[in-house]
Amino acid sequence: MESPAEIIPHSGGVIGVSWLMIALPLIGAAVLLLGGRRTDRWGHLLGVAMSLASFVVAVASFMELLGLDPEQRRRAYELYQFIPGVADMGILIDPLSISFALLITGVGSLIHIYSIGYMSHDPDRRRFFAYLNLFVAAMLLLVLSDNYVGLFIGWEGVGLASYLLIGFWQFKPSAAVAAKKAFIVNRVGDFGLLIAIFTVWTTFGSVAFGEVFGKAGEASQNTLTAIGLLLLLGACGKSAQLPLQSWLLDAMEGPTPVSALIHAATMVTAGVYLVVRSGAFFEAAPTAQLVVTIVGVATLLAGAIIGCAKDDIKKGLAGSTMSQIGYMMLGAGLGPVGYTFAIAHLITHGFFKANMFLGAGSVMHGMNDEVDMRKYGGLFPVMRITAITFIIGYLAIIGFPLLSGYFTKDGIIETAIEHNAILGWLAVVGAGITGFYMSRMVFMTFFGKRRWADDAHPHESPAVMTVPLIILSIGSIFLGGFLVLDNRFMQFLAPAVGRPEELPVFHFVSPAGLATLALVAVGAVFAWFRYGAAEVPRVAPRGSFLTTFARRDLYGDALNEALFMRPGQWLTRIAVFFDNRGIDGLVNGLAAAIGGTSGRLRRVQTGYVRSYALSILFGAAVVVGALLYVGNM
Amino acid sequence: MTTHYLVLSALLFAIGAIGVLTRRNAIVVFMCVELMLNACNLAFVTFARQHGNLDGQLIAFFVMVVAAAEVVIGLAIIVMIFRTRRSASVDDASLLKY
Amino acid sequence: MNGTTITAPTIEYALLSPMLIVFGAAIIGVLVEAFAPRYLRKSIQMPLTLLALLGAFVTTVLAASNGLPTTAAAMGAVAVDGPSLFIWGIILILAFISALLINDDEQFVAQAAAVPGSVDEEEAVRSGFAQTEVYPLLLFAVGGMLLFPASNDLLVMFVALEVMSLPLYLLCGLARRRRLLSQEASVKYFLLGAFSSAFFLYGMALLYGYAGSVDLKAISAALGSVSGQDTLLFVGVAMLAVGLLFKIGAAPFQAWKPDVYQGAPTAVTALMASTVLVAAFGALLRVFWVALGNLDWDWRPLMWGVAILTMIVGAVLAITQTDIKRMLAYSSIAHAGFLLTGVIATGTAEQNSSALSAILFYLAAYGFTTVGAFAVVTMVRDAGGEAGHLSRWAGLGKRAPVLAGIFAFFLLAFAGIPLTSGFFGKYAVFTAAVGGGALPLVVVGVVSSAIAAFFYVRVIVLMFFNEPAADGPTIAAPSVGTSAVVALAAAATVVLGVFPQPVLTLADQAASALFIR
Amino acid sequence: MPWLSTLMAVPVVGAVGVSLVKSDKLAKQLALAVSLVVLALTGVMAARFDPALGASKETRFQFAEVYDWIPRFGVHYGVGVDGIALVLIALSAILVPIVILASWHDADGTGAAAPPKRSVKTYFALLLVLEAMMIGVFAATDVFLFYVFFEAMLIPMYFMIGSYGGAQRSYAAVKFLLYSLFGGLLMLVAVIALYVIAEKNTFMFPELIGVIQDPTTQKWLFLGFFIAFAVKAPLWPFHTWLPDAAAQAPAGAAVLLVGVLDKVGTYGMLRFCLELFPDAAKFFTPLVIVLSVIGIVYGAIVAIGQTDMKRLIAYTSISHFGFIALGVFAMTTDAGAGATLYMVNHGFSTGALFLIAGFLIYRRGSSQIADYGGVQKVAPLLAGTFLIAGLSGLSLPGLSTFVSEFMVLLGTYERYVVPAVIATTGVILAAVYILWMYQRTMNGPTAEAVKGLPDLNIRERWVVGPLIAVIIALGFFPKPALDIINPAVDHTLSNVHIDNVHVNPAVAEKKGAGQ
Repeated sequence: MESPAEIIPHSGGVIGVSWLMIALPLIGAAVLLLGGRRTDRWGHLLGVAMSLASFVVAVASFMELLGLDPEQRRRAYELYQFIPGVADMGILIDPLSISFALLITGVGSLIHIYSIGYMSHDPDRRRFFAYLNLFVAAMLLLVLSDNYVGLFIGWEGVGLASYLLIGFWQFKPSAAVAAKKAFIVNRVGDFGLLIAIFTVWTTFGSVAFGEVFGKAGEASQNTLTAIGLLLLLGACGKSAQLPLQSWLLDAMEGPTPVSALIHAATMVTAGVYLVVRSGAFFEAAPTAQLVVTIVGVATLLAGAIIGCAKDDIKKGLAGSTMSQIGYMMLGAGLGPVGYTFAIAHLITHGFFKANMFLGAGSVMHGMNDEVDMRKYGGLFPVMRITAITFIIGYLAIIGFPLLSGYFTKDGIIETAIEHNAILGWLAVVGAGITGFYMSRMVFMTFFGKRRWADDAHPHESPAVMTVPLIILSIGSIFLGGFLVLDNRFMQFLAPAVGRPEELPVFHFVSPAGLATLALVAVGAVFAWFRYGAAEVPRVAPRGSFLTTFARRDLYGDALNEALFMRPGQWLTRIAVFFDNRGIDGLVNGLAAAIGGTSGRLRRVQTGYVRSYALSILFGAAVVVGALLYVGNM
Repeated sequence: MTTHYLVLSALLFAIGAIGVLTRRNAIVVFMCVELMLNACNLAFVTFARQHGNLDGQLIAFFVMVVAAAEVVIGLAIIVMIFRTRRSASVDDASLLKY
Repeated sequence: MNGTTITAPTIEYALLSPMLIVFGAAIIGVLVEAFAPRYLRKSIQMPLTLLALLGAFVTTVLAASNGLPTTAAAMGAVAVDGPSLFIWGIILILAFISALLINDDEQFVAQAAAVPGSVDEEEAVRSGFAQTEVYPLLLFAVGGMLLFPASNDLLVMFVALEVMSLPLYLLCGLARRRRLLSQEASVKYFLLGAFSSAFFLYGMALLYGYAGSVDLKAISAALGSVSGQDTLLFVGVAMLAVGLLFKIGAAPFQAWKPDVYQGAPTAVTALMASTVLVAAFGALLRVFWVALGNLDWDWRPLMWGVAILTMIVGAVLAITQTDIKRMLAYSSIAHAGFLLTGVIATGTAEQNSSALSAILFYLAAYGFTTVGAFAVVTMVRDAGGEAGHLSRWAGLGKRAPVLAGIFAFFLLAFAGIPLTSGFFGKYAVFTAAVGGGALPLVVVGVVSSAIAAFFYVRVIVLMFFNEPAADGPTIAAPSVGTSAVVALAAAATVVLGVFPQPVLTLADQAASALFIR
Repeated sequence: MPWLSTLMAVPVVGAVGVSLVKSDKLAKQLALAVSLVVLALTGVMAARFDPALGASKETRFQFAEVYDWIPRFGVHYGVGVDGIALVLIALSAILVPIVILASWHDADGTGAAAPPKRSVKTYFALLLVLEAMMIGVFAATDVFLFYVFFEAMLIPMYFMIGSYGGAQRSYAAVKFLLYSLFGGLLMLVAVIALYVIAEKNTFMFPELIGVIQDPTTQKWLFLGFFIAFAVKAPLWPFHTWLPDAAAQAPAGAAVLLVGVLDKVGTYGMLRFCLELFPDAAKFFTPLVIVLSVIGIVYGAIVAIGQTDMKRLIAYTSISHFGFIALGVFAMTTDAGAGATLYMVNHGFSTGALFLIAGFLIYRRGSSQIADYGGVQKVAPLLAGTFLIAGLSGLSLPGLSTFVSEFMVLLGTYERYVVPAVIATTGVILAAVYILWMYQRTMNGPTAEAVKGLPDLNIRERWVVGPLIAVIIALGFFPKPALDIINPAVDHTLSNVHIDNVHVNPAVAEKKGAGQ
């Protein structure tokens, strides 16, 4: 294969000021947070403006990049010295990072706009927009940074933003807990990422992409595998891959736009970015690559299964997000071709999943924040735009022919199969399940009987919310085809991720593709009979073992509790006890001992002069004895 | 042979010491101390004899004078405490302790 | 002195003048008691005493200023050398300060002979009697203290010991309040003192038997020549040591200290705690370094044991004390232990001199702080006289911030916190000890000073961090004398803690030539 | 101009002035003014400081002043600063005015807990005296002078805890004093032995470097110094005095205690333990690293289990001191510089935590976490700042503490892989203890007792603002600080004679796992 292009120092032009992408939303966040209530009236507008502005910069940089000859398309420049001798703050604009930048700022801006409507009744809307801006800035730093340290800062920055936004309604204990959980689980991943960075540093003496990837081949196999696995651990944390998936479903406590932007479109895909960005290491460490694919497949199945059992529409979508990122991971473990499809799928997924989340949000908006699909049903007539856009997204995700998902997901599956048959076919199965649970969602929500609560008066959402839906759904329709057909996206990404010898040709008719379609169809039909045609009880039936298994998120939380939480609590109690009784007890005990000795000793001072005389005589005897002994030695 | 004198003085000294430890009456205790001093005198004189110089005898005289002075002070103190306590027992004076 | 030919003795009056002045004044004092009318006595005795001490000090300085003599004065009986002069200086200053403390009728009994609570007691109090014999007694004691460390043969030392002690025995019994305790202290001190001096005397006798002389120089010479009578020597040394260690209150001979310090009138306690310790250490050093210098390999292990025991006993026992004076007594035991580590630090000549100067500095520093501390104690009173019990001191920091602050400062000095005199004292001695190869001893020293710190700190906690008791003690409006004492002591503690160099230099000069032989 | 002497003299004079003025209010204002003057002077001095000079032996300590103090003991009044000392002095100079402003009412006897009214003047006078001593201890270039400050510093802090602290104050104060005193006395033995054995008749630090050659001697002396510093820092298992002291001390005092005083311990390790006894330092490195790593994890775990806010913060500090010690003894430039920077950053972040917690406690009158809940609703600003402080406590990137922690771990990893990895788990635990505390106090439904709690007032904003500004500024631009620190650390390590203090990239050949 042909390796990625050199990273070229850059100055001037729009790219030269591309750091504005990060700076603008950051300023927005700062103004809104420091400004306080004073900025309540126009705060949300500022937030949107900043996000749009940074989108504009992104587009401009993208144009400038396209203007360059493909081999020249990796431009980096230093902002300032961060930690002298270790890491500098630098920006890397290359096809990979710019496509992310576009996704983040583009979809991000849409979601900003949507939120104006969605959060209109919330007293803290300004704070919400501040956090959104903060997130955008951090996410851009993550993808635009030209070294691992900068990336890590963005990495944790988005973690913070996610923490703040999940816990945005912090007065709800559930939200507060979910936020904390998300941050802590992410920290486990960050631990891996940190160690990975240390290893990179000690191995290559640098953390800058430009320097380390070139030397990747020289490092020892074990080192590279270690780096790969540690990076993967980090990716699992951020992207809710097994075994660090548990936080994502709880994260749905956050306002829906957050779920759409952070926990569907962008942040959770950072893991994929990390793996693809570090491709150089993974390609040199097949073991690590294999693990990546396995994790991907496992997660895509797990997410799909979970998705089947959820009655909470957002959790259902969350499950599907997990599963879709599983697909991306799988792709990211398959070398350049896989990268392309992974990123392509990531982008299309960004669109249709955001689309569906916002749609769900719109539904909740109309159903005064009801999330239980068993209380929905027959909503199609009352909120047509929402329904239609949602259905478009649905078709896209299940891979309905010629829609976005069809191209990108299929690409991943194809590549997977020729790479590793078992994993590939498992992915196909996953697609089938996807067909089932997504259909189930659609049927339960928009069709069938109306099972609404009595006080529910569903209505279509305002334009400020529906327009973004429409735009996103358009993306969900065409983007996939545009990217995948005649390898546009692969050509574009090649300078960043490398190019395979022979480019894949997209077969509209392939065994895998047909199989996928078939399975999806089966799933959809099955779903129709169970949830479309049949009666859906308003309270969930007990369901089989499998159902409970899925409802309980495959016992992920139970496992964590049993393995980490409870032992942790015990350990803590023991440690505290040991500290108070053990160490401190020892110290105080010593003091007490001396005190006691003193108390007993002073009794010797009886007050009788004759006993004193005795002590003198005794002392004299000892002294005499001692001197004689020493003297005659 | 001077050894016997020395042994005697040692015995006297020991008797005095034992007396100090055993007797309760302040006067007697004090007398025992005096006994010890005189034991010392005996030793001095003996050694003076042994070394054939006068220092020992001389010292003995000094000691006597000092002892006399001590008697004066001692009796004064004992009388003082006797007047307050109506008792010369050293064991009664045991308020200061621990 | 060899007895064969009798030569007319020569007396260096100039050198001895300090002692002569003190003793002279004491005798005059006695005469005053005999002939001056009662109402006049105090107004005569007071100035007389102070003047005498002052004069003695001046003459000491003069003696020191015109060069250190190289031979012992008074036919080799009295060694007026550097250390002696330095010690004299300290003793005289401290005695002067303590004398200022005595300037306060509240402390001393109106008429020692009168039975407490009896008619003639009241009579005596009403007619404003005052036991002005205190002053001559003090002067005699001081005279003894001057002679004790300077005496160059054991006989003189014995006489000095008695001259120093006898008046103190009496002074202890003269407290106006808590007479029973005071008298008990007196009798205990007397009996034990006499007992121990008997040991001293017997040891002296045995040494005489060994060396054929009580002259320190002769004894040290004999150590080389005489042989075969080691038992005599060692037993003698041991008993001599007992007498001296008793005076400095080293364990296991410390039993008297707490009782006596607690019972005695505080002014007298201050005098004893400061000056007697100084004098006794002077004597101890002279005996062990001059007479027994060549024997150090034999007595050093003994001293190790005594030092360790003394430090630990002093520190540990002080923790649980409830009476302030008693606590200070134990603290002075602990300090005696610290000083002993210096006594052990012998070696080369300059090692010795550095150790000696360290001890001298320590004595000076400790003396001032002690007098100051006891002076403060005299000022904290309640209905029954001085409020001895620690619990009564609670919240003093709120009632009398300045006084409590100064006392806390003294306590920190005892604890050896930097920027106080106590720290440099300890530092000097420990440095000497380490130089003398006694590192383990120093480790024990610091451990016990850590323990000791606890009870000093405890008092500070009481004074500052506890709320004052409802019927807490009152602070006596201090007489000019008392406040002067406190001020002086505090000043000394600060100066020696921040700029010790001048005094150190002085001590070095005093110690440079070591003891003359 | 004698910069350092001035820096010490100003607060002392100020303290006298404060104790003399009539009204309490005036005393406070005067104290604040004085501390600001010191801050200004420090700023000017820092501006005139030239890091480049740090390389050479002669010019290592700048603004040096040396006068004989006690020739008899070879003791000098010797002061001067290199990069390490400078940043720590700057830390003290910045913190003190903030603390004064924060403790405005600590001695008034106001506040929900209704503590008894105490002498306000004394409190602020003590603060200023303490400042002078803090500057002195970092500036001292004479080992003895350092020791003197090291011990003398205890006294003002002792009184601040003992007479202005909480319910258990006297126990805490005594424990604090005795613990430190004990360590200090062991150090005293070592100091004496150093002087006697070195036979240089001087205590000037530069002249004592490399004098002690005999390895056994080095080891003993090292231990004497190290234990004192380990108690001070505090390092596991000498730490139990800190939670009591910090929890009982008034917030301001706690900040200076944990923020500056304890740094003397780690500073001493870096300056004296390493340079005076290099071989011993190398010999004991494994031990120290084990202790540090234990401390990091242990402190974090125990912190998780705390029910009292101030105790919790104290335990987090124990964990952080583990990081600092680890960085010091990893003996690589990155780790050493990281550790030094950590001392500074930790001062700010923990300072912020303590002060804001203090504001909270002042309002509610309890430091029990259980007594709070949902504060975010009633006092968003307080909660927000508390969160930022907390996040800097868990060293979130973008906040100053991240840089230092990252450098420490990175530098340690360069030489000791396994310890570094274990230490890195600290970042997870940190998230747990900080966020859990935040959730229990600030999130959830608003507790009854908390309703109507006022948000930060102007004075308190002026306290928190600068701290957070510094935290964020140093989080994104640590370079200025590091440029000052790096040469100094390099010089230090050069005196320890370590071969590879810089990372030596090991491409193509596997990195050994741990030593």
